[in-house]
Parts: sequence; C-alpha cells; structure tokens
Amino acid sequence: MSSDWETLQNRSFLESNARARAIGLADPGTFTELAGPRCRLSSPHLPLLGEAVEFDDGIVTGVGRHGSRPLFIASQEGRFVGGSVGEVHGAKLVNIVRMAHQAYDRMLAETPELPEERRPAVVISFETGGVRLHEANAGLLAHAELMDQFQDCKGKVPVIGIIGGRVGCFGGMGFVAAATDAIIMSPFGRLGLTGPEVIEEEMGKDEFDASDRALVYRVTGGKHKYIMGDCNLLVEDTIAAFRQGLGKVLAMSYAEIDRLRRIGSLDKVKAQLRTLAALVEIAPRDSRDVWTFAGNPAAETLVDMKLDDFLRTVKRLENAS
Amino acid sequence: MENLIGQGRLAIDMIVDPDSFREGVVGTLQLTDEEFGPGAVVGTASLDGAICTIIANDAMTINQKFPVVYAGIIGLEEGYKMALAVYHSIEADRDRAPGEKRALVLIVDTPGNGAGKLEEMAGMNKATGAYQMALAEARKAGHPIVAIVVGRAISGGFLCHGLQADHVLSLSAAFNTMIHVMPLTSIARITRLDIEWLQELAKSNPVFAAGPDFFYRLGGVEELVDSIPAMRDRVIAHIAEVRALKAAGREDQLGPWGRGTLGEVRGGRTVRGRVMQTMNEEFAKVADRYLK
Amino acid sequence: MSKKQWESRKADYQARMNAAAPYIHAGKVVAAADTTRVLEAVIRPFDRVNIEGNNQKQADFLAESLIKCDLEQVHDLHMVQSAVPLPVHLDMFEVGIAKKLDFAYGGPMGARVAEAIKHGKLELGAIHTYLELFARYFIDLTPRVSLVCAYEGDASGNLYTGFNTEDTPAIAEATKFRQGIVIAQVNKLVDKVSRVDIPGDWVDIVIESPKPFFLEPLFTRDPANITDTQVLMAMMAIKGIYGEYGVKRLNHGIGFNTAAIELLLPTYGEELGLKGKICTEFALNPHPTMIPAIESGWVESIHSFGGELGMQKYCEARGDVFFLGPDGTMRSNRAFSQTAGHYACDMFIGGTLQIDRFGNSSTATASRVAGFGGAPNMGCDAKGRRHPTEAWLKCGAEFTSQSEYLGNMPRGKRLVVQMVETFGEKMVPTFVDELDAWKLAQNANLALPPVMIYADDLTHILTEEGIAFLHKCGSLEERMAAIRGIAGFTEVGLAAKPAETRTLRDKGIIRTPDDLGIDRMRANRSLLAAKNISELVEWSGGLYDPPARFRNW
Amino acid sequence: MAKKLRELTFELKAESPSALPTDFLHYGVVGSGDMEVIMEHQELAGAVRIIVRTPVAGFDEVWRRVLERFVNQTGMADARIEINDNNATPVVVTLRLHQALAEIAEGGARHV
Repeated sequence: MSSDWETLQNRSFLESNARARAIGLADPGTFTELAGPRCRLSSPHLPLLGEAVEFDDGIVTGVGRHGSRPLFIASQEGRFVGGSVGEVHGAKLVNIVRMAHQAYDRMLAETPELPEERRPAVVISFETGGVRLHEANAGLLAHAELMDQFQDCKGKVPVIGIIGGRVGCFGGMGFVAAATDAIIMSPFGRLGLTGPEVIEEEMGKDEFDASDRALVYRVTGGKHKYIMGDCNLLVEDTIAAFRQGLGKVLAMSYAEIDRLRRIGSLDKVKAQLRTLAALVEIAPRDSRDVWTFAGNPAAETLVDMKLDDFLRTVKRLENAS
Repeated sequence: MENLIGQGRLAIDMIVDPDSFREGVVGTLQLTDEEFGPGAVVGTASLDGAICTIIANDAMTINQKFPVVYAGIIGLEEGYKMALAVYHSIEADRDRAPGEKRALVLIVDTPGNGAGKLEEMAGMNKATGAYQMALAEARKAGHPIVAIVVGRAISGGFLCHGLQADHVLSLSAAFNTMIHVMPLTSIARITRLDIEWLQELAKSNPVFAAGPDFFYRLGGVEELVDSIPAMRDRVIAHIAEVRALKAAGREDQLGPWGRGTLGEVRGGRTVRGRVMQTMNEEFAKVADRYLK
Repeated sequence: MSKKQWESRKADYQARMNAAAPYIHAGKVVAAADTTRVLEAVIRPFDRVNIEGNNQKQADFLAESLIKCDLEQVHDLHMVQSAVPLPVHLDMFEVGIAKKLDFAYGGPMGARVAEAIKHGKLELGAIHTYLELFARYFIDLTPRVSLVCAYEGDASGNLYTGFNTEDTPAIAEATKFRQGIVIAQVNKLVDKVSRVDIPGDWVDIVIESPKPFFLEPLFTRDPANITDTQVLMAMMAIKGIYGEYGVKRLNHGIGFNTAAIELLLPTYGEELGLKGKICTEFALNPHPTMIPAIESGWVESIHSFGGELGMQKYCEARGDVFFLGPDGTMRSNRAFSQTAGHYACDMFIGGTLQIDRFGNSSTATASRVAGFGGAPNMGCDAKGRRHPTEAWLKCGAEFTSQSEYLGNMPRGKRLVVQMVETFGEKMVPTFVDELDAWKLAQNANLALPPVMIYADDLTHILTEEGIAFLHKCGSLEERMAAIRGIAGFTEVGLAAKPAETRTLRDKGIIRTPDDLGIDRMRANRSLLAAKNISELVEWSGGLYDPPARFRNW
Repeated sequence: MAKKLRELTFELKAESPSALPTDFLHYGVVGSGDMEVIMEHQELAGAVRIIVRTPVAGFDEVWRRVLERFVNQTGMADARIEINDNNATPVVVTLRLHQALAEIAEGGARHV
C-alpha cells in the first residue's frame, strides 16, 4: 500500500482524481474512506432528471492521519457534474467537518491537556462550481451548514482549503473556501464567486471575455490570489507539494493558523476594506494593474514565470502574508 | 399593497418600533459615507422595546464605484458593511449575559452578489463570506438572528443574507417572494427538459423547484408569513422563541443545522440524515485508531 | 475585319487603376477609410475576386470593406478563394455582392454554405482541394482582383508575410501576371519590410488595416483533452504502422488522435527504440504538440503550410528544424507544403467523421458543406511519384491488387491512414452503411457526394479495435470484411462474422492490440510527454506563447 | 419530455468461467463520456449479473454485446457488477472494465 502511496505523491494534482488526492494527502496508508462507493449513496434526485449518478456523489470523504493529528478529509471530484454540491454531496462535506470538531471535543474530554499538535484538522480539496442545479435547493442549504460547521471549528480545529483541480472553486463554494483558515493553491487553481460566463453576461464581452482564459486566470488564478493574499501558499502541481503545504500549515500553532485567515474578525474585515479602498483608487482594468500596485513593476512577466522564481521575486499586497 | 419587492426600507419601518431606526449606527460603529455600500442598510432600532440590529437591502440604489452593484445586489462594500454591523453588535454586547444579547433582524430582498471583473479581482467571495462568518459568530455568541424574506432571496444572495440566521421567515408566495437558485425556466433550458415535466416532478420533489413553498418543505424556511402586517409580530415571536431555545441549550434546533433537521421532519431532505449517520457509524468502528 | 486587340486586359487594368488613382498616395498607399471606395473603383460586377484566407489567416478588413460596397457598382461577384470561414464571407452572398463560389474549405460556415446554395443565394462552382484550386487560378479561375493580407507592407508594395505566408504567393502570382489587381491589407505600414515575401511589383495597393488580421489557432490541441482511448490508439499507430513501415516523412491531420501520437513519441516511441527510425521529416504546421518530440531530438525538418499562433518565437529559435528566412523568421507556403505533402511524404494519417462500408470517408454531414482543404492531396496515392523510400516500397509490395494492372512491375504506395474511434461523441457511429455525403449532395445540389478520401487510396483504418491493412486485401469483399472486423459495436461492426475476422487476423490483414503486443493497461494519459498546455510551454523553454484561450494558469 | 435514468440488467455466463479474485472493487469516475464500476463477489451459480445505469437509450443490445465479450474474455464468474455510465462509448467501457480488473492484480495501485 505504501508503495502505491509513493507513486501517488509525484503525480500531478490536476490530473489525479478526487480519491487519489484524498489518499495522497494523508500519511501513507492511513486513509479510511467514509460513506464510500460501497455504500452506494448516490443522488436520489439526478435519476429523476435522467442524469448519470456516481456511487460517492462526486465527493470522497474520510479520515487519515497527519503526523500526530487525525486528518478529516473531503475531496471533490470535478469530473462528476462539475464537482457540484447536491444533497448527498453536501451532507458528506458538512458531516466530515462536524466529525472533526466532535472528535476534538471527545479527545479533549479524554485528554484535557491535549497538545495542539494532536488536534484534529480538516482538509478540503475544492473542485466545484458550487450548487448542483438539479438539486439546487438542497445544495444551497448545505452551503449554509458548512459555514455553520466552520464556525464550530473555530478555536478548536484548523480547516485548510486546497484548490488545484481543473474546475477551480466557484459559486457558493468560493466563499466557503474563503472561510477556511488557510488556502493552498497551485497556479492551475482558480478561486472566485461568479463564473466567467456570468460576468461576461453582466458586463459585456468587451469588458470581460469569458473565452479569454488567460484573463480568467489573471483574475481568479492561483498567482493572482497569492498576490492578493487570498491564498496563503502557492505550490507546484503535485500531490506531494500540496501535502508539504499542508504540513507547513499544520506545523504552526493554532494562533498562527488563525492569523492566516483573510476574514472572520472585525480587524480582518477592516483590513479588507482598506485594501478595497486602495483598489477602487487605482481602478484596475486588469489584475496586472493590481500586481503593479503591489510593487511588481514588470507585472506582465509574472504570468509565465516559473513558480520558484515567482515566489522568490513577487511582491504581495500589504495585507497578504 | 401587493408586495414589498424593492422596498427594504419600507419593510424596516413596518417591522421595528415606530421611528426607532437609526441608520448607520451599531454600537460604536458610525457610518456617515452615503456612498459606502448604499445597497446595504444597517443600523439600530428598537423592536418591541428591545434594542436590535437591522440589516436590510435597498434595491433603489446604485453603487457608483461598482457598476454591477444595483437593485439590491450585495457587492464588495455591501458585504463588508453588513459584516461590520454584525461585529459591532457582538462588540457592543460583549459583556452582556448570553440571554441579553441584542437580536439581529435581517430583512432580505436581494437578487445576489456582485458579478463583475473588479469583484472577482478583489475577491467577492471574501466579502460575502465575511458577513456569513460574522453572523455565525454572533449566533453562537448568543445573539438571536431572525431573517425575513420580503422580496427576492436568490441563490448566493440568500446564503449571504438570510441562511445564517437562527430562524428564517418568508412572506408567502402570494407576495411574489422569490426564493431560488435559478428559475425553473433556466433549469429547463440547461437540463433540456420540458418545463411542464419539471413542474410535475417538483410536486413530489422540492429539491430543485423555485419558490418559498419548496424551501419551506426542505426546512430552508421555518415559517411562511401570510400577511404583511403580521411580519412584525412574527419576527418578535421568533426572536423570543430563539432566545428560549438558546437559553435551554437547544442550539441544535437553530440555524443551518436546525434547518437540516427540519428538512427531514418535513420530508424534503430525507437523504441528508442517512448519509451522515452512515459516516458516523463507519467512523465509530475505526475512531480509536485515529483519536487515541 | 477589325484588327485583333491583344492588350485588352492591360487596358482594362489601366482603366480600373485610373479610377482608383485619386485615393492612392505616397506610392501605393490607400488610407483605411477609403478602402470601400477603392474597391468600388477597381471591381466590376461579375468579376472573379479572391479574398485571401484559408483555415488560418484572413484578409478580414478587406472582406468587411468589400461588403460595404454600393450594390449598384459591385454585385454578382464570382468568389474564388481557399476558404470561407468568416461570417462576412457568407453575408456577401446574402446581400448580393457575390453570386458564385469556387472554394476548398468551408470550416465553421459549412452549414451556411449549404443553406445559401439551397436558397439560391449562392451558385456553387466546385469544392476543391487547396492545390487543385491554386492550379485552377492558373488555368480557368484566375482572379481579376485579389485581396490579400500581410504583417508588413511598404509604400512600394513590398509585403512581409513571414510566418503566415500561406497562400499569398500563389494568389498574387496568378493575379498579377494576368494583369489583375492585387490589394493588400497590412498590419503595419513600414519604411522597410523585414523581408520581401511578395515583391512590390506584384502589388498595386497597400492599406494599413485598423487592426491586425484575424488568425485562427486551428492546429493547437490542448493535451488536457486527450483521452485514454486516444492514447491507446496512438500506441497502436506508433507500433503497428509507424514502426512497422519505418515511416520517416509524413503529414499529420489536425485532431486529438494525431496530437496523442506526437506526444507519445518521446515516451512510448523512445521505449520502442524508434527514434531516428520514424518521424524525421514532416510537412506540417507548427503543432504545439510537436514540441516535446522536437526537443527530444526526433525531428530533422518541418516545412509548414502556415504558421500557428504562439509558435513564432519557438520556430525561430529552432532554425535547424523549421524553414527560416535570412531575417531569421519562419516562412510558410501552402502551395509548396501541399506539394511536399503530396509528393515527398510516405504517409498521411488523420481522422474523419464517417467511413462507409467500402472505406470511403467524408467529413460532410447532411447539412454542412465542410469542404476538403488539403487532406485529399495528402490522403491519396501520388501517381506521379517516382522516388523510392523504404516505407513507400514496403506498402507497394503489400498492395495485393497492384499486379492486376502492372503485372510483375514493382511500384511503391503511400500509406493513407484513417484513425478513428468506432463511435464519436454521444455515441454517433463512425462506420456507416452510406455516407451522409450522399444526402448532402442531394440537399445542396452537388454533382457528386463530397468524399475526403476514396477507398481506393486508403491503405489502413485504425480503430480502438485494431488496424485493418486494407491494401493487403485481394477483393472488395475482403476489404469490406476487414472494415467490419475493426468497426466494433457499430451496425457495420456487428455484421462481422467472428470466423471471418479470425481468418483476417491470421492473414495479418487485421491486427488487434493483442496481436500487436500492446498492453491496454498502459493506455492512459500518464504516457503523454505533456499533459497540458503549460507543460508544452515548459518543454519549449518558455518560447511557446499559447493564445489566451488555451492558458490554464 | 420526461427522461429518466435507465437501468439495464444482464445475466451472463462466461464460456470458461473463473472466480472474481476479490470481494469488492471500485474503479473509475463518472465524467462525461466515462463510467465507474463496482465488482463484487456473489454466488450466482457461475453467472455474472451486471446492472448498468445509463442516461442513454437505444443501445441496450450494444451494452449486451460489449459486456458479453468482456465476460468471455476474462472468464468472470460469480460476480455482481454495477456500472454507472455517463455516455461512455464501447471502447471506454471495455477499457475501464479491464483496467478495473488490472487494479485487482496490482492491489489497488492506480487511482487514475
């Protein structure tokens, strides 16, 4: 088993499926899937609309270990209905987060002096466009439940978001991801709220051409989010790199992890408002204007720069750390 | 009066004690810039004699700095502005006993979040997320939060402004209230299914259909209110109910989680519980391996 | 009896140019704003007019200006042009500026061509291949006025067409030397062009267009969209055909199947020890998916029909492989590259939409006149070829029915390979009893069904089920059985008799992946030398600059 | 138009049967043009029961032929196979079924 795990590590995160990512993010051989394909908990709603189903409803949930921590893992499968959140999918995601803070409570009850490095952690690999249209209402309500569960994790369990799949992380899941403590992306990851097509519809093709993927990535891609401070770590496209990123975050104290968050307190909201005011001031036509503003005079070179060079040279916005 | 769509400010007046609403003021927060997030109306009022925070939409404004933010859309400034109001409510009552925290009343009439290039560049997801996180924190700190849909509660807009409340009320469909992710016509277009067939299907399965009735059956709305004048009383009553449940330590019956349970009771979301139970049972078998 | 006038063309040319003279300044320059007026001055009703454009670069500004002409002055033109891929090309027929069309490639406008014919708006001359159409420019379809495009032009009319030279020399030569008029839109008016691709003497008018000409990245295939099935078929192609025949000089079609082959050369091809033995010379556009093979030292030389958006710098930096001018930039040339593809390549391999039970194939559907482009010139046996190569001789030696015409005289044969999955997207079968081309011929009033590659030219069909070596068959019946044997679960395939297929396998006429010793389990994307556009950029050392719509970072 | 996910059931028997070498196996992702499969041991007197859930109508006979060939090629017996399909072509179906079996041989190493 561990030799399989080794081969997974060097694999492209982008190319891998949700299950491979989940297995590879945990310590070797420690991943146990919960409500996996064997349970055949596929969507009861999709068949009514004539749509294909998947035994795991497009999300792999389970538990593994990260060093001394129990690691509660959710990994969305972008290839199944765009990783969208339906009733089953949503319930699995909500419950894995809930299980993590309940596990914390149990561990704390058993070991009142529970050291920080033994606390459970949650890692979610987001690859989703948000709500699944075919069961939209149930999907929507699950989003609200997730935000609620995140709040229950606060002060107890670190929640880490990972974005490196083809679909990116959009729609309601965009703000769910924003509400995690730390976000790790690869340059191929995308994070946003509104998908490019809808923006084009709202603003017109001249203002935003959804087929211009370079533009889409400049606005929502990993490098931009890193400069903005909207993702904390930018890593190469391998499962190992994401796992190392995860390790970096989980090596921090809870207080340090808490500081990684972009939102979630009055001070953080105030800081965001300051950044926003500055952006309004420079009225960027393109993200490159933001990069220049952040202190990168040769902004146009950043896009094609190799990741290590990028990380070495890039200047981030002031709030970004 | 037929409905309250686009009339968030009027709805505030109809719900709170007469002439008690002070806009822009929440605890130590004093907002004076009229151009700052004009689509979000925040302030303090008294409701049945008790102080409360009001957060509402104003659909009659346009945010001059953000061309895609109009008609009640929650943009970047609006989202953060709403979050400020929540945090200042928490701050103001920090030293009060849990049972005495002020209520937050969310008056909902929004078609969604700002969908623009600058929005995505700056991170619209953070602004709407920030507000929801603030609400969740306030709710868990003991503030009763009651939302009432008076007009539109569309998709991400409803998640942002409404679904983090302890209880969600809605004027019934008779008042043209709209609660949905996407209208059925759009779903029909995208799924290439006949609208008649979808309407028929929706009768037995509320998970994709549009309208407050379906959300009621899914447990997404606690109560449908069938008259505009009754809104005030029902909000007051729900605040009291929420307070009582909190005092009794029954938070599990409130907020998104409570609505999850309600969805099962009302028969609208029956799989959710089974999925969670399966996971819990499977984990119980291996938990010692991970938690010890 | 009046004296025969031998210079009427020259006089006509002079009259037209005189009409245009008021707009021409500083040598041969016309302002963009005067373009339509100039076209009205030099074009007469019923003229044969060429608007340059193929599947890549487009003289789009001149096309947009032509359609604005006064219908009283300009109407019923006979358009002779390689391709009609822009909406404006068809609008021209809708409004009456143009009436008749001789062309080679319909592309995205295929459906509108069929419609326009049906409604009597468009009178179709014929659908050609590129070379065939170029040939007719010099016989009976010589343009009176040609509207071409270039990167740079100067006041004397010199043009720099560089990387995207494509059709321009053929059009300009045919037009100019029959006293026709050549008008060029250029991206930039310059004092001195980077290199003279078209001499100034051949060009009458130069116009700086308000924006650069449209360029379609038609040959860019994102490796991210290559499927495991395509990887399997690419393995079969490399081992079962390329390796088997030692195919060194070839042309690849445009689809994902051949992109998969290109990306498997440095991995699977290397593993089979085929480097240096296959794929050394190409007539091919600068496919981005060729980068890993080029970088790994597989490729000696590539001559290109046209350029490919984003590949310019890469090609310039790989001067040992691509054809560069003294200025250091690449030059493509469709006429020469098509000729090379026809005479100097040992193999053509590409995809198609439909293959009938006899082996005829077509990309036409009942309602789309897709046209032919260049594939038939490469997807046929070059009857005029005389020089031998190993692959050509081997294929000829295997060609069973050759002796029925030649007796004991040996002759080579080009490998013409159709590489298709038995079902396309949404379970549309590739193998059919009768091509939709028959219905199209009826619907669009064509003299004969448009066939891309005729069965008598086809030597191999490769599907996921196996390779059929059709040229080895002794009869039509045997060929049909071979086709059934690799047509999988389509209606055509279900008619196969297992015993018959077994016999064909024993005779080596059908070879399955098992027969070829290919492990299906290895057929997955991890074999691709690059799995996405970003990895192609990496292979190129940052020289490849992919178009915006192909970026995923 | 009402459309529903279709469920097809096939009961097949290999010409030279041998038992499925595992109790349970899951393989694949239901992407567009793709499928997933569960194979598990079940006493069926040497037969294989295959359930296919597919949005596509009109190819029941093709499914039967594809599955028959797979069962005969592999000699699979006493197994229950469940397939969730989303427009997979016969070649993809065949490829995934064989890859799934190879997964057993390799002890679950792939996760492609």
